[in-house]
Amino acid sequence: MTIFEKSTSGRKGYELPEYELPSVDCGIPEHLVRKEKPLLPEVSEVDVVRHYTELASKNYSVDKGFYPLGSCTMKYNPKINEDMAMLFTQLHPMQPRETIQGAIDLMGHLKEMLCEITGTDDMTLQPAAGAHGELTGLLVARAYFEDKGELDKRRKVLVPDSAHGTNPASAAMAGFEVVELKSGKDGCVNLEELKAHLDENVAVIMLTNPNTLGLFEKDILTIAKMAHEVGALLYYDGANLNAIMGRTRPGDMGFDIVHLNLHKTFSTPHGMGGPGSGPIGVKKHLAPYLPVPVIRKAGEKYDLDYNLPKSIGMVRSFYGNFTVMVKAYTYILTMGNKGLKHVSDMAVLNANYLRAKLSKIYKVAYDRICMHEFVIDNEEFVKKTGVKTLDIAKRLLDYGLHAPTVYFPLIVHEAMMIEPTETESKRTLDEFIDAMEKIYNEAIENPELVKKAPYKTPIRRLDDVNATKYPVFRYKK
Amino acid sequence: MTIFEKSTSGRKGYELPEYELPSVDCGIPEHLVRKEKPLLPEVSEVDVVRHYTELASKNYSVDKGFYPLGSCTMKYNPKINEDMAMLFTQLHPMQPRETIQGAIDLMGHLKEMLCEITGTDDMTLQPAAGAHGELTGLLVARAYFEDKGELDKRRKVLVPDSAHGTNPASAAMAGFEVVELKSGKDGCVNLEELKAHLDENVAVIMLTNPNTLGLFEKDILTIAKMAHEVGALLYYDGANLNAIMGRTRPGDMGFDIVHLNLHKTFSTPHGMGGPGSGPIGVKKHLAPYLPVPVIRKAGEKYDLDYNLPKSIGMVRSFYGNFTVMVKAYTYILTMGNKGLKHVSDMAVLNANYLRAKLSKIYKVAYDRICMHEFVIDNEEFVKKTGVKTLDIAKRLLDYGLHAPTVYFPLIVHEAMMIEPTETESKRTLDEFIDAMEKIYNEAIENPELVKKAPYKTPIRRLDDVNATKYPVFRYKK
Amino acid sequence: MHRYIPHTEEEIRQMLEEIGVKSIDDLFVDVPKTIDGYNIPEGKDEFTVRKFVEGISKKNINFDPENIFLGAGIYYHYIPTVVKHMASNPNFVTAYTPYQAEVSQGTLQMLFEYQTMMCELTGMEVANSSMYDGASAFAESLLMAVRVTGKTKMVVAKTINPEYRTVAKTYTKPQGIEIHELDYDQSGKVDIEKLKSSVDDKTAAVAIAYPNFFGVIEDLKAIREVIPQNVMFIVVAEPVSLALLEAPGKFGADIVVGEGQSLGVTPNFGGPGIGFFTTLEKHVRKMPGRIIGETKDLEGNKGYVMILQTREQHIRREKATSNICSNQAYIALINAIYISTMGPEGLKEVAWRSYNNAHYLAKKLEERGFSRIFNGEFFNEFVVKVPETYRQKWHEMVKDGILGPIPIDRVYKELGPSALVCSTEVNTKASIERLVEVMSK
Amino acid sequence: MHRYIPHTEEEIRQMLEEIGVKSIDDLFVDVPKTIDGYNIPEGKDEFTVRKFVEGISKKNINFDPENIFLGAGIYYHYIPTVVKHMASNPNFVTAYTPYQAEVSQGTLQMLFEYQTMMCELTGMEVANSSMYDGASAFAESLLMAVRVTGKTKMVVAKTINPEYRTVAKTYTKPQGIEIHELDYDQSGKVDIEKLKSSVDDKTAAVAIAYPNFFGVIEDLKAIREVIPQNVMFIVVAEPVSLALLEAPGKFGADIVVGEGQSLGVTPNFGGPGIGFFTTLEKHVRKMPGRIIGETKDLEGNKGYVMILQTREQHIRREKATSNICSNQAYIALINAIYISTMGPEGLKEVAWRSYNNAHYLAKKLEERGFSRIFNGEFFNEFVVKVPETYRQKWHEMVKDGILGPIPIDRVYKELGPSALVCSTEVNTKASIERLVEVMSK
Repeated sequence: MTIFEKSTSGRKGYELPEYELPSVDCGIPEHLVRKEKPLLPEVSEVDVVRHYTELASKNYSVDKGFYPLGSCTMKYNPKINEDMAMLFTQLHPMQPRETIQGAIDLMGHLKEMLCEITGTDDMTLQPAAGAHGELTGLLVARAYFEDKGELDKRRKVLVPDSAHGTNPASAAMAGFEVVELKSGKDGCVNLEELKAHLDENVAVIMLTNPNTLGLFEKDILTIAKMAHEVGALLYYDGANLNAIMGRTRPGDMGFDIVHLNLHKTFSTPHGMGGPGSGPIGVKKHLAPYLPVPVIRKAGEKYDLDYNLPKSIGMVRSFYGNFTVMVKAYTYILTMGNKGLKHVSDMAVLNANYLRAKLSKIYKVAYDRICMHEFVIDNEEFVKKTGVKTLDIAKRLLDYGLHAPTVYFPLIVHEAMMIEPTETESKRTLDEFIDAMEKIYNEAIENPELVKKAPYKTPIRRLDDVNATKYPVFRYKK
Repeated sequence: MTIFEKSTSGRKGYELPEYELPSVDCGIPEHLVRKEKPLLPEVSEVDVVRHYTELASKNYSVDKGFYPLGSCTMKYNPKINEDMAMLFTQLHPMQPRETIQGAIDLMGHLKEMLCEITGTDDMTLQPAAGAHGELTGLLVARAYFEDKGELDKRRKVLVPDSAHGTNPASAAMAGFEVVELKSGKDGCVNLEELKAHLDENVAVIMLTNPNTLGLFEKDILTIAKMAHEVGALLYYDGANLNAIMGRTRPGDMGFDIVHLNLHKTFSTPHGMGGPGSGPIGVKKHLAPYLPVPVIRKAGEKYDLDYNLPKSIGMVRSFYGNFTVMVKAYTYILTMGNKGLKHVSDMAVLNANYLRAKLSKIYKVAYDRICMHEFVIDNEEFVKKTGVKTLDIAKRLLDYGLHAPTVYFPLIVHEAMMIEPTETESKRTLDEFIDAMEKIYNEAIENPELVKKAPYKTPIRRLDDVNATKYPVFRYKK
Repeated sequence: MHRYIPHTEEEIRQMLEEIGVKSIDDLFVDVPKTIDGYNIPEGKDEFTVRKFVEGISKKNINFDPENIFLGAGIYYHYIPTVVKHMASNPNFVTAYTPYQAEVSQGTLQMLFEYQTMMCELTGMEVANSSMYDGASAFAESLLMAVRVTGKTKMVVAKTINPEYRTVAKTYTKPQGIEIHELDYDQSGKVDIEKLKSSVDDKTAAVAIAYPNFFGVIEDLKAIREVIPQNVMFIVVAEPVSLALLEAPGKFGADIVVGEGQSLGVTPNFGGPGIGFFTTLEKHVRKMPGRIIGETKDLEGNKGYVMILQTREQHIRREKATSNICSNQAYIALINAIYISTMGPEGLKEVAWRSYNNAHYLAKKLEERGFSRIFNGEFFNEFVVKVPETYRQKWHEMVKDGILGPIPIDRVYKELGPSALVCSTEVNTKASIERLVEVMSK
Repeated sequence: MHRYIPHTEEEIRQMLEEIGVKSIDDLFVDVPKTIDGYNIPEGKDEFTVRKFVEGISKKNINFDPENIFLGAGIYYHYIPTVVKHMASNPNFVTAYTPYQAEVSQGTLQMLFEYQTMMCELTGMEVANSSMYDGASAFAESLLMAVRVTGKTKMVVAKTINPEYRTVAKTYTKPQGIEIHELDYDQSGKVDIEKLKSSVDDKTAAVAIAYPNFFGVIEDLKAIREVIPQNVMFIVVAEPVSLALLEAPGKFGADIVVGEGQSLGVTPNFGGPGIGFFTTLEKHVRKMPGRIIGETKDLEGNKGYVMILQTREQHIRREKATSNICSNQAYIALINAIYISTMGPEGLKEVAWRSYNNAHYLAKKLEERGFSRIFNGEFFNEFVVKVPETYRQKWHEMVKDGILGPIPIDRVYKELGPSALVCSTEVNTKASIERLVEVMSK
């Protein structure tokens, strides 16, 4: 039942302090004064509590269990991160400079550590999410080429067909022409294909490494060299940074621009889809184009630098999703140098353990050592059983587990993309393997059971086709 | 699965700060040093989070829904109460006096307001729960009679058969002989019965008013007079204070000793059974016997008075369950004078509404205007359908509601004691009525269905007979 | 081993064996080892981390909200206790985007209700389930206007929050969008005559703030009347004010966007807040962002799912309406809880008190010789002339525990020394009078 | 109407009609109206209440835990962040006693696990699911000893926490129980010779603290050896110390009780804490308090219920083992989460650091001329001789932000000027050395 249906006219859930000021006459022109009471809930505090308690109970969450969404990095979200963010919630972004030194210092220190982790020279923390970071990074690239007088020529951005959908979308928003690169047989960038598209009309090559198949681009140093030889920039999609920490850095591999998803690798929670934070780090030659303000070291402290005449401007108001940064900062302080390497080591170990065990049941798309994730290819399985990948996903919910990412990457037709993360124990992984095996057997013995799943969830399988065909956008009385 | 079964030797969920002190040699005699590692969980922080998240999800709670346990006053627990208690959690009870003035002032102010609400002259906040308050009150009575030289004579405590089990148990712990008073046909104290037992050997009469049938003892002023005429004291069990606020006070009715359940009337949460807080207020003549320290006004501030030579001593360490007091204090500040009356008005309205509606379906034990609760008598219903009161209770759980108190008071054989409280909306009450009606029909049409309930709970009906017959007290490997 | 990372040495050994490799390093053979550790500190236990971050936070100064008169897009309001308590439920905090609808009904229903609330406040027909902030929502509204109209000239009021306009420029430049800045008049509202002359055949949309950055309430009716029907009308609205002001939808707005921070969200040093985005059903397929719709499950029970996903980047890729993926769903939750708690009456009371407080403060300041620069009717903010030395005074007020009205003459140079004064329901009579004293000294 | 109380006027009217009365007053005809309102303030909105209570709290002084050297039964320890987060789940906070087991498995399983943990720490066979505090648990242990043995003389060590002994006297007096206080010797431990001579045919139990109030570790083995087998052996134990010390159960204890505050619970100004209570299976039917046991549901799934309820007040009434009804279940939850997080190794590390810190501090104090009064081996507390003026100094240390060792000579007059010094793992080398400086000044 919606909160609107729980509403009763005249009920209230709030009380404001006694009001002590005399009322002025309302000077708002009559035609600008609201006439109709908006249809908003009128409920007691108890109703509010029970409504949102009930809604929360209908959600799956990391705190409930395993959430192996590939490329989403659903790791455990430490509670202390939340506590630390609470220390900063009352600050107004336009307070006098001398009253916000702590916040600036925190951003400065965070930026320095993230530059170190990415192997970049400068950074903006302003973007609010990964895709926002992509847009920012491409706008920086754009400004760079404009400044060099090459923008008229450099219209193309190369994006592999295995890339996240945000990559081409961001490139389009930044005004570039998107060219899709077909992956090679080994799941990696095909150097021939790349060569065929790579010329001086290319502005940027956007890569995720490891890519969305969970495979590390072995030829990355060659790719970087090729890109730079034609004067193009190399862009790193940070969604999969969780795989490589402590061993290599995007900047070291030759990437010029790197975005990070603080809500993924650095475990600020996902909050049902956001807020995130998508800082971008850049090599020195791109630093003049970053959004303002940039945080800079000034003696022992940090300061805000607005003096970037070549800056792209701003991509959102103020400094970004600051409290999300506090959480990532807390996480980095907690894990530290060795801890971050351990994160990647164990994330990759877990993925390979799952891959090794599941490959005995399902077909793994590229069954070799993977990084932090891997992809199952159900094409044959679907043909054999009539059970779809979506059905397997729904059936997993009945086992109290979340499903992996499905139907992505697009280059594997019935893909399940599995990223366990490092915070999951062997016991949990074994439970998942066990459920996947049971579902495999169910699909063979009783496919209808799987096709109608889930059964044990707060609601049965939902019709999203008609939901889009005959859309209902809002509650109406 | 228990947390012990989730344990893996060597796993850890904690990290302490780096330790900087040199280790001393352990001087503990060898035979006093622990040899075996205790069987305690070895889990990660993630495991802890998921285990307790899972356990919590298996509980019903006020935040989830209606909890009409009679005499338990399961009202909404305001969130601000929790926040305010957090302000005081770091205080050590033995800090220098000048560093705890806030805590003392809070207790002093709370005490004064509770004295006003109960109509008593002095009060201790030390008892940790209602039953603890009962014991304290009876010990005060005992000390009073001892001081008067009457203790050898006054051995009896009169307790109605409708009283909570804690009343006779507390009287026994205080060294008194318990005499049970049979209730009259109208569910109230039978004055004849009382007269028959009331003499100068009686120390105390313990009453709950309104009593556990939800009926107000109409003859209370007479009873008080009778008690005082033989020199006995009248004790008020505060479990049901939620019915009478703003209209009368135990002290005004003639009660000498009053205990309160701050966790009921004043909505500090119940916390699965505790902590509670059971202050007792007394009339002036009993004040010298209260436990130490007593909080006293000292100018603008309050102070601790340990100088009570006739005090019974202490009934627990320090000042009682202090943070529970903070919550009750916050609640009283929030509700205030008129608000508390409104609480009782609406609590009684809700009970009568339920009574009026349910009496069309079930037999109400004393079907007249009730106070904040009432009792359903299922004796005939059980005979007719073979469905027990317990079965109805279990079936209610399937409707997402908590069951009322069952099989109490003892004087109604198949009793369901229903206390809705004032925080429940008409919508919620109607849902309960609806479920009760459905169950009535189910019991007639399909009694087996009801007898095997519940079905939708995290677990099916549990065997408590064998659990006691072959008790398993703890987890073993 | 680490408290967040469960494996014991023994388990690692078992797992490596299962994989068929000898060591963890064997899993990284493809990765060029370019570093030997980071030059960042080693990890710390939580007690040390807590102390350290608390230490940093102490280098900030928090002001008592009653002494805060700084708004300019981020506002302090009373936030009921229940908001934080309900929003902190880990089943909201640690959930992902609701890709598996059957185990995400909490998120989906909440967002559906949030969409409804935003539609009600703005008077619009559809809302998406959030954008990053008011500035980026505004920028996206311009991009949407291009998609709807096929035209690229935007007439944008100079009275729209300067940060929003800056961000809009960043977003629109690569699309070759021309932004024509529209001047204001003595009233602090847009100059209607100039508006008329600015709109031409190439104009995709006119964008107006309501109330605007100066706090002045634009006359949407008069504005809409002079805009041709085929030019889109974009309104950047302050949502709390909408409890008191007529909904922009009533005046024929095509898109209403804004910053939702004022609806129960703490200032958070500027972020996270939330951009709301509403439009008309006829434009919905051009709208950016995620939309939740109602549907049924296979037993016929009502439920909620993401709809119209073919507009979105993960399906439409470079042809998507926007690249937005992560949004601000958690802040939408806070908005929804706040609105549920306050209800229509509570929101109106908040809006009215803010209005009344600001007007009381304006009167008191005028009595002390601070003149208002604009004569247009305002909501909870207004601009006053201040002495040349005011910026210095603004810093000095910190010592009095006051976060004073912000100087705005660096952004609006034409105004000369001036400050934007804000008051909401959290200011008291005493705090208002104290501000007046301090400012008059 | 009130935000906690939902009814509108219209609903009240409808309900009264359904009941068949005209007004609310008609529902109270039986009640003698003795008052016309209370003489207490009218209710306030939550923002005003919050400010007011925060104002009161500011009249207290909170100390940085690293500068706290006051123990005496209530201890500061590092409490992992996860403890508060997990314990604040409203499905724990706002649940009642698990009367309907099928919707209370969270509570019941948690308490069953708590019981197991307490058994493991104490080395006993059964635990109840909590008492009010250490003092009342101790008092109840004496009443239980009477029920088991039928005898009424108790030999109680003077080294048991003085508050516990005071409470025990209050509880036992009405039962005609005689308490014989047992002296301590130079070592700070009970005087074994005096113990021998105190125990006689009437003796129900001997009660000893471990470690005792002076911090000294009693030799339970030696004590048990001189107590006849038919005399019960009650041990009041400090649970954190049990991670390091041999479990009392190993020495033949019949009952082990104590205060559980040190297991993850904030000091709370002395309450709520929790009394733990453990014994042997053979005594279980004489044990007070609620017990949770394992069972099965009608499909054979494992579950948990309250067991042995016929011992309890709601069934057995005046013959009950105790009147306890509300207990401290929520604090048991905190204990369980803390123990789960720390595990056996973490608890041991905490105990060891406390031990080591206290010994380092003792050494430093001795170097500065503070002599220890007792020569027995101690855990994390010890008693030192102090100057006559120490009580004054104790108050002065507040200005240095130090919560110093508490003077104990008002309770143990025979010791002369003396203080009980406590150190746990939260004290740092620097804070310990600073205390020594301040005390030596």
